[in-house]
Amino acid sequence: MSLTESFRQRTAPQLRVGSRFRALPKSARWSLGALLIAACYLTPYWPDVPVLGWIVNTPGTSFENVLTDQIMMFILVALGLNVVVGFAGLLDLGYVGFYAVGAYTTAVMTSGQFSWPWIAAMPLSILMAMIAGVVLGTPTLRLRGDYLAIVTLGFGEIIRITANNSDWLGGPRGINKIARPPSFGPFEFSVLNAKPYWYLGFTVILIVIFVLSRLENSRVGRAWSAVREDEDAAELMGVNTFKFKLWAFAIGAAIGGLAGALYASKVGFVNPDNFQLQLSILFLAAVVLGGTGSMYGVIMGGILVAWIPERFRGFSTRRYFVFGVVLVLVMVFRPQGIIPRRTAAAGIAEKGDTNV
Amino acid sequence: MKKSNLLRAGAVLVSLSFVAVACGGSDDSASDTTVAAEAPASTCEAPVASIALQFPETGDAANLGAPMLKGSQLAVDEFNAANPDACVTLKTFDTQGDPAKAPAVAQSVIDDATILGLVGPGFSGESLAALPLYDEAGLATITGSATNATIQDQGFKVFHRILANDAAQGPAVAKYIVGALAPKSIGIVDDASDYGKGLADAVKKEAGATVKATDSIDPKAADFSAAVSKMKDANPDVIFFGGYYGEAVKLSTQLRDAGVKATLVFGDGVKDQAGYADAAGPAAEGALIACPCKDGSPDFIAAWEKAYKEVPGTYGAEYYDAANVLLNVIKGGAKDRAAVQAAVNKYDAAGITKQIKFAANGEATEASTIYMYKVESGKITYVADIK
Amino acid sequence: MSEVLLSVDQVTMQFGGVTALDNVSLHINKGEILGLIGPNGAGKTTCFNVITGVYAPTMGTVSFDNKSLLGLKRFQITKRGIARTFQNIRLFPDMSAVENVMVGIDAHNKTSVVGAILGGPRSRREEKEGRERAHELLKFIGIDDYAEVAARNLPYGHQRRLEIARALGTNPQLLCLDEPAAGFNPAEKQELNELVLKIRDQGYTVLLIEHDMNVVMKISDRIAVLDFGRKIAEGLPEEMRNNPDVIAAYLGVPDDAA
Amino acid sequence: MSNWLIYRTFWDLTVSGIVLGLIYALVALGYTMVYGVLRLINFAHSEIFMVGTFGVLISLTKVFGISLFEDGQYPYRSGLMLVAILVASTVAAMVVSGAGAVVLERTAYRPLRGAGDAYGAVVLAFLTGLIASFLFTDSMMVDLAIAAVITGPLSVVYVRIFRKGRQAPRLAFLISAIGSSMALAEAVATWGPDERVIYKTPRVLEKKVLFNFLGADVRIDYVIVALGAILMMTSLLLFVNRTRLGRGIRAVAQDAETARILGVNVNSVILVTFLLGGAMAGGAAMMFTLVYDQTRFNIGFLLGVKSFTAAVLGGIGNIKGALLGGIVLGLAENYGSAIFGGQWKDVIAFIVLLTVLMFRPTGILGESLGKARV
Repeated sequence: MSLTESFRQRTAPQLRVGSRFRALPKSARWSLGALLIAACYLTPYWPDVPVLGWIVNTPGTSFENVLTDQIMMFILVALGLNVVVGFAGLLDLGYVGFYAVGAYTTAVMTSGQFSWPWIAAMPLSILMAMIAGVVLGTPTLRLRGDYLAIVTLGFGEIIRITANNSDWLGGPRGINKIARPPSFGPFEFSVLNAKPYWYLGFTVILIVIFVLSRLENSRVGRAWSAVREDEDAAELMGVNTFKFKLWAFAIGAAIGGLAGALYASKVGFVNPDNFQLQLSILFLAAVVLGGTGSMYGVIMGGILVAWIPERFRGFSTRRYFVFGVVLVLVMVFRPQGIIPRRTAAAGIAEKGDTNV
Repeated sequence: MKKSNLLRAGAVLVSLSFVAVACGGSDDSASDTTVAAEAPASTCEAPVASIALQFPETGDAANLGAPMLKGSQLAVDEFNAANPDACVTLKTFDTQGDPAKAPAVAQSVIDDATILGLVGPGFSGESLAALPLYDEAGLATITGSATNATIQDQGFKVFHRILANDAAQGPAVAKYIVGALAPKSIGIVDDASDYGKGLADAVKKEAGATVKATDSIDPKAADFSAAVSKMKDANPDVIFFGGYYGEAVKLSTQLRDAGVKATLVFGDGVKDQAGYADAAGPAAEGALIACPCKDGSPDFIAAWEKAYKEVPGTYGAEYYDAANVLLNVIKGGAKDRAAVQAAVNKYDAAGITKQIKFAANGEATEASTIYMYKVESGKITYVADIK
Repeated sequence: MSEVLLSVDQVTMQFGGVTALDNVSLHINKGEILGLIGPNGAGKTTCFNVITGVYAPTMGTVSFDNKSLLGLKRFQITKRGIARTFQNIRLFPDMSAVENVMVGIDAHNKTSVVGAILGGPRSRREEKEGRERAHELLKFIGIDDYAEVAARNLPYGHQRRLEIARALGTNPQLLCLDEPAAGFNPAEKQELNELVLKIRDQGYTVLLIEHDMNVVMKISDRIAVLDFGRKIAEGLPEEMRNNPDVIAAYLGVPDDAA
Repeated sequence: MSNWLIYRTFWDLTVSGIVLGLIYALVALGYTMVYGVLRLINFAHSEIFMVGTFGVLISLTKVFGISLFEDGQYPYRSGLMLVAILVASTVAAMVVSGAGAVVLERTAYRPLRGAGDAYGAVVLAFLTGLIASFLFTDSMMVDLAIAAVITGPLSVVYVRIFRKGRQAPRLAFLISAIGSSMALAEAVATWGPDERVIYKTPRVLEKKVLFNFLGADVRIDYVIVALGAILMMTSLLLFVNRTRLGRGIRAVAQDAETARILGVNVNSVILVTFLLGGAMAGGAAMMFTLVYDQTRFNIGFLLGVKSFTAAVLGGIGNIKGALLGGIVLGLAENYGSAIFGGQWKDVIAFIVLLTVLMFRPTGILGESLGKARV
C-alpha cells in the first residue's frame, strides 16, 4: 500500500485538483458538480461578470455566437476525435470529412429538397457520418500510423471536393435555409438569440461526455487503450483489434457528424469552403493541445483553439502567427497537453517517456 | 560560464537578425498596416454614428478584401473632412470570408448600437450566413462585391447590391464574345468556386455549340498544365476563365508559355490593375475583362492614388459608392436603423459608378450594364458597354 | 498416456529464402510443462509465433484440442485457450497493472459498445468480476500492491510477472512463456521457477521457452530441443542432459544467457 | 471528347506531369528523410519550401536587381550570366531553406526530444516576448525591443526547463510542427513582402521550346528542372551512401538507440538531416519559381500535402521512393485531370494513393531509409 501511495505522491501537480475532488465526500462532490454544470449552462452570461467577463469576452465579435458557432463545435469535435486519436491511437487527419457528412445530411434533408423536420434529420446525420466512418475504416484500418493519417486526410478532401462538384449538394454555392431546432417552451431558436443553441449544445456535450466515459471505463475503453499502446500484443491477448478500431472510427465519426449537424442548423448555411483541410488540422490541434486521451483535456483544447483567435482579434492579422507560436510553446513545455491523461501523467513523474 | 556566454551571444544575434528582418520588411508593409493612418481626416472626434464593414481582412482571401476597406475608408474620410461637426466612424469586422465566422461577427455588429448600416458582406458565402441576422435586426446592408445570383431571391429586406450579379454578367459576356469577337470555337475554364463556376456556366449556356473544351482548375494549385494541355489541344479562338485574378495570372502565363494564342476573356474578379495586368505583364496583353463595375470618376481615382499610392483595386469604387449611400442617408437625417433602411430603399442619387437606386429585391436598378475592359499596353482600359 | 492438448505437425516456416523451422513436430500433453530449448536463433520464438498465429506456417498444421488452428486470427486463437508472454516485454505501458490484466480477462467477456453505454447488468457483472479476478491474479503472482501503478513504472521483474498474470487472465488451457527469466538473477530465477510450478499445479499446461538449461531442467516435465530450425531431440530432462546432439548444439554455440 | 483528349495530349501531359512530379519529389525528400530519422511528419516542411521561394525572390530582385518585366528584355546578357543567376539563386534558396529547417529543428523539435539547448531557448524566448508584447503595443519596433529585452533572462529560464526535458509523445511533435507551419506562413504574410497577394517573381529566362517530343513541347525551363532535380538527388544519394555523416543518418534511421550506443551523435545527425531536407526544398523552390514565376505565403500548404503524399506513395523513408512517388503523383494528376476534369485532380491523387496502399501497405518501394535500399 505504501508503495502505491508513494507513486501517487510523485505524480505531477496538475493531478491534485482531480484527486482532491475525488477525495471529497459524495454529497460534496455532487453539489460541486451540479454547481459547475449550472455555471457552464450560464456561459452566455459570463461576459457580464466583472473580472471573468474581461477575460472571456471576444472583442469585435459576439461572444454568444462564438460560443455556439465555434467553441461548442470544437468541444464536440475534440471529444469525438479524441475517441479515434486519444483512446484508440489512430491518427486521423480527415476528421472534417465526418463533420461535413453530418452537416450536409442535415442541410439536404431539411432545406428545399426534402423538408424533413429537424428532429428527424439529426439521427440520420449521425447515422450517415457513422456509415462514412465504417466505409472509410473498413479498407484502411489495416494501415498503420502515418499511412492511415495521409489516407484519412485524402478522405476529408474527397468529401469536400465531391460536395463542391455535385449540383445535388449545391455545388460551390452550398445549401442555405437549413432548419433550426424547433422552439421548446421558453427556448426560442432564433437568429438573434444564440443562447438556446448553447443550452441545447451543452446538453448534447454532457450526454456525449457521459457516453464516452462509460465507454472509456469499460471493456471497450480498455480494448482501445490496448490497441493504442501495442496493437500486436493486444491482438494476442484476445482483443479483436479490427472490430474495436472500426468502432472507434464509427463512434468518432458519429460525434463528428452530430457536431456538423448542429453547426448546419445553427448557421443555417453550409458550403464546401466550411470543410477545408485546415479545419481537420485545427481539430487535431485541439485534441493534442488539451491532452490526448484525456476528456477534460480535449474539451479545454477545443475551447482554446476556438477561442484564442477570437479573443485576440485585437492582434488583427498577427493573431494566427500568435496562435502558431502558442501551439509550439505549449507542446515544448507541456508535451502531454494542458490536462494530460491520468496514467500518462503518472508516467512523466516517474521516468523517461518512451511513447515514441 | 561558457554556456551562458554562448547564450548571450545567441540572444544578441537572434534579436539583431529579427530587427534587421523587420526593418527590411517594414517599408514594404507600410501601406497595408497604415491604411487608416495615412488619411489624415479620419480622426473623428465627435462621431454621430458609425457604419460597419464586414469583409475578409485576414486569411487567404485578404488580398480581395483590401480594396473593400480602402474604398470604404476613403468615402468615410472624405465625408468626415467635409462634415467635421457630424463625422461618422467606420468599424471594420473581419470574417476571413468564412461563413462559419460570419454569424458571430454579424451578431456583434448588431450588438453595437452606434452602427446604423453595413457595407458588405464581402463574399456571397458569408452574406448567406450573415444576412438572416441583419434581416432580423433590420440593419441595412449594401454589398459592392457579393455577386451570387441567388441572394436577392431569399427575401432579405435589408439586402442591397450596388452592382450586377453573376446572372447578368454571364450572358452579357457571352453575348459580347459571340457578337464582337465572333469566334469559331470557345474554351471555358473555371476555378470551381461559387463565383467562377457560376459565371462560367452562364457563359457556357449562352455560347452553346461553339464551346469546344471546358475544364476546372484548383485555385490553390500552382500548376494548371492539364487545363493548359486541354486548351492547347482544342485550340479555340477565345478562352473564357471564370475566377479571380490570382489564378488568372497563373493561367494566362502558363497558356502563353505553352504557345496558346487565343484571346483571353475574364469576368470582374480579374479586373485588378496590380493584381492582374501588372502581375501577368506581357501574358495579359490583349485580354478582355468584363465587369459590372466602373473605374469611377477621375476625382475618385486621383483621391485613391493620393491616399494609397496605387491605382484603385477591384470593387474599390463600388465600396466607395456603397459607403457613400449610407453616409448620405445618415447626413440626410436618418438617426436609427429603421430610418436608414427606409432611406436606403428610397435612395436615388448619382454615384461614381452609376445612378444608385434599388429595386424591391435589393438589386440596383442601373446595374444591368456590364462594361468591357481590355488590357492595352499593360493598362486595363475601358472598351465598351454591353447592354 | 495422457491427453494431447497441442500438436504441431511437420511445420515448416520460411522467410524469403531462410528456413526458420524445418519440418518440426511437437506435442504437448495436458497438465505438463514442456520446455523448448535451443541455442540462439534455433527457431524457438518462431515456433511460438506459429502456435499463436502471428505467422501462418509455410507447410504443416497446428492443432489444439484436436481442432486445427490454421486460418484463425490471433485473437481467436487466444479465445480458444492459448496465451503467451513475450521475450521483450510488451505490456500496455500507460495502463495500470490491473488494467493490463483486465485486458486479458476481457478476452472472454461479451460487453461491447452498446452494452457499455447502457451499463446493463451483464456489463456491470463482467466489470466487477473482471476486476476481482484481476486482483486475484495479481495477488497470485505477488504484485497486488502495485495494482494501480502504470505498467511502465513497475520494476523490471514485476513487469515480467505482470505479463504472466495478463496471459493467465485470458484463462488459457495452454500458457506459452517466452524466456520469462531473461535478465533475472539466480534468486529471482528461483522465485520464477516456483511460480511456474505453482501455475502448473493450478491445472494450466505450460510451454516454456528458455535459454538457461538449468532452469528448464529443474522444472520441465519434458523437453524438446531445437537447433537450426530442426527438432534434434525430445524427452525427459535427464535424457536431454546426456544426449550427445544436445550437448553438441550447446557447445557449438556458447551459451550467453545472463 | 475527353477520351480522345488523353491520346492527343498524352505526351504533353506526360512532360508537364514529370516536371511537376520532380518538384514534388524534391520537396518529398525533406519529408522522407526527416521521417526516416525521427518518425515524424514534418508538417512545417511545406513552409521551409515557401521560405525558399522568397529566398529566390530576394536573390533575384535585391541581389541581381531584376525587376518584373523589363520591356520584353531578359535580364541576362550572356549565357554565362544566366547560369550565374540561376546557380546563385538556387544557392540562396538552399541557404534560406536549409537555415530555416535547422532553426525549426532546434526550436520546435529538439526540445521535445528532451535535448533542448540554448539556441532553441533563445528563439523560443524571443517569440514568447514578441507575442507577449503584442498584448500591449501595436508598434512593431517597440514589440521587437520588448522582446529583445525579455529574451535574455527568459532564455536562461527556458534552458533550465530544457535540462529536465524528456521525450515527448509523437503527436506533440506533429502539433509543434503544425504550429511552426502556421507561425512561419503567417509571419511571412504579415511582415513579408507579399501582403498576402500572389507575388510574381521575375522571369529570368525566356521559356523557349527546345524540341518537340511526339507532339509535346519540351521547354528550356523543363530541361533545367529535370537536370537540376537529377543532379540534386544523385548528390544526395551519394552523400547518404558514401560519407560518414550519411552512414550516421542511415544508422539513426535504422535504430537511433543502437546508433547512440555505438557513438553516433544523434542530435547532430538529425540536424544534418534537416539541413539536407531543407536544402532540397530550397532547390525545389528555385525550380518552382523558374516554371511558375510566383510565390505566396500559403503556397507551401497544398504543395506540401502533395509532396508528403508522394513520399508515402513511394514508400516513406525511402529516397528513391520519393522520386518515384513524385513522378507517379504528377502523372496521375495530369492524366486524371485530362480524363475526369481538373476539379477531380486531388480526388484522383488520393485514390491512386489509397489503391497503392491497399496492395502495398508501405508504399511502392517500401519503407526505410536505414536499410540498404536507400
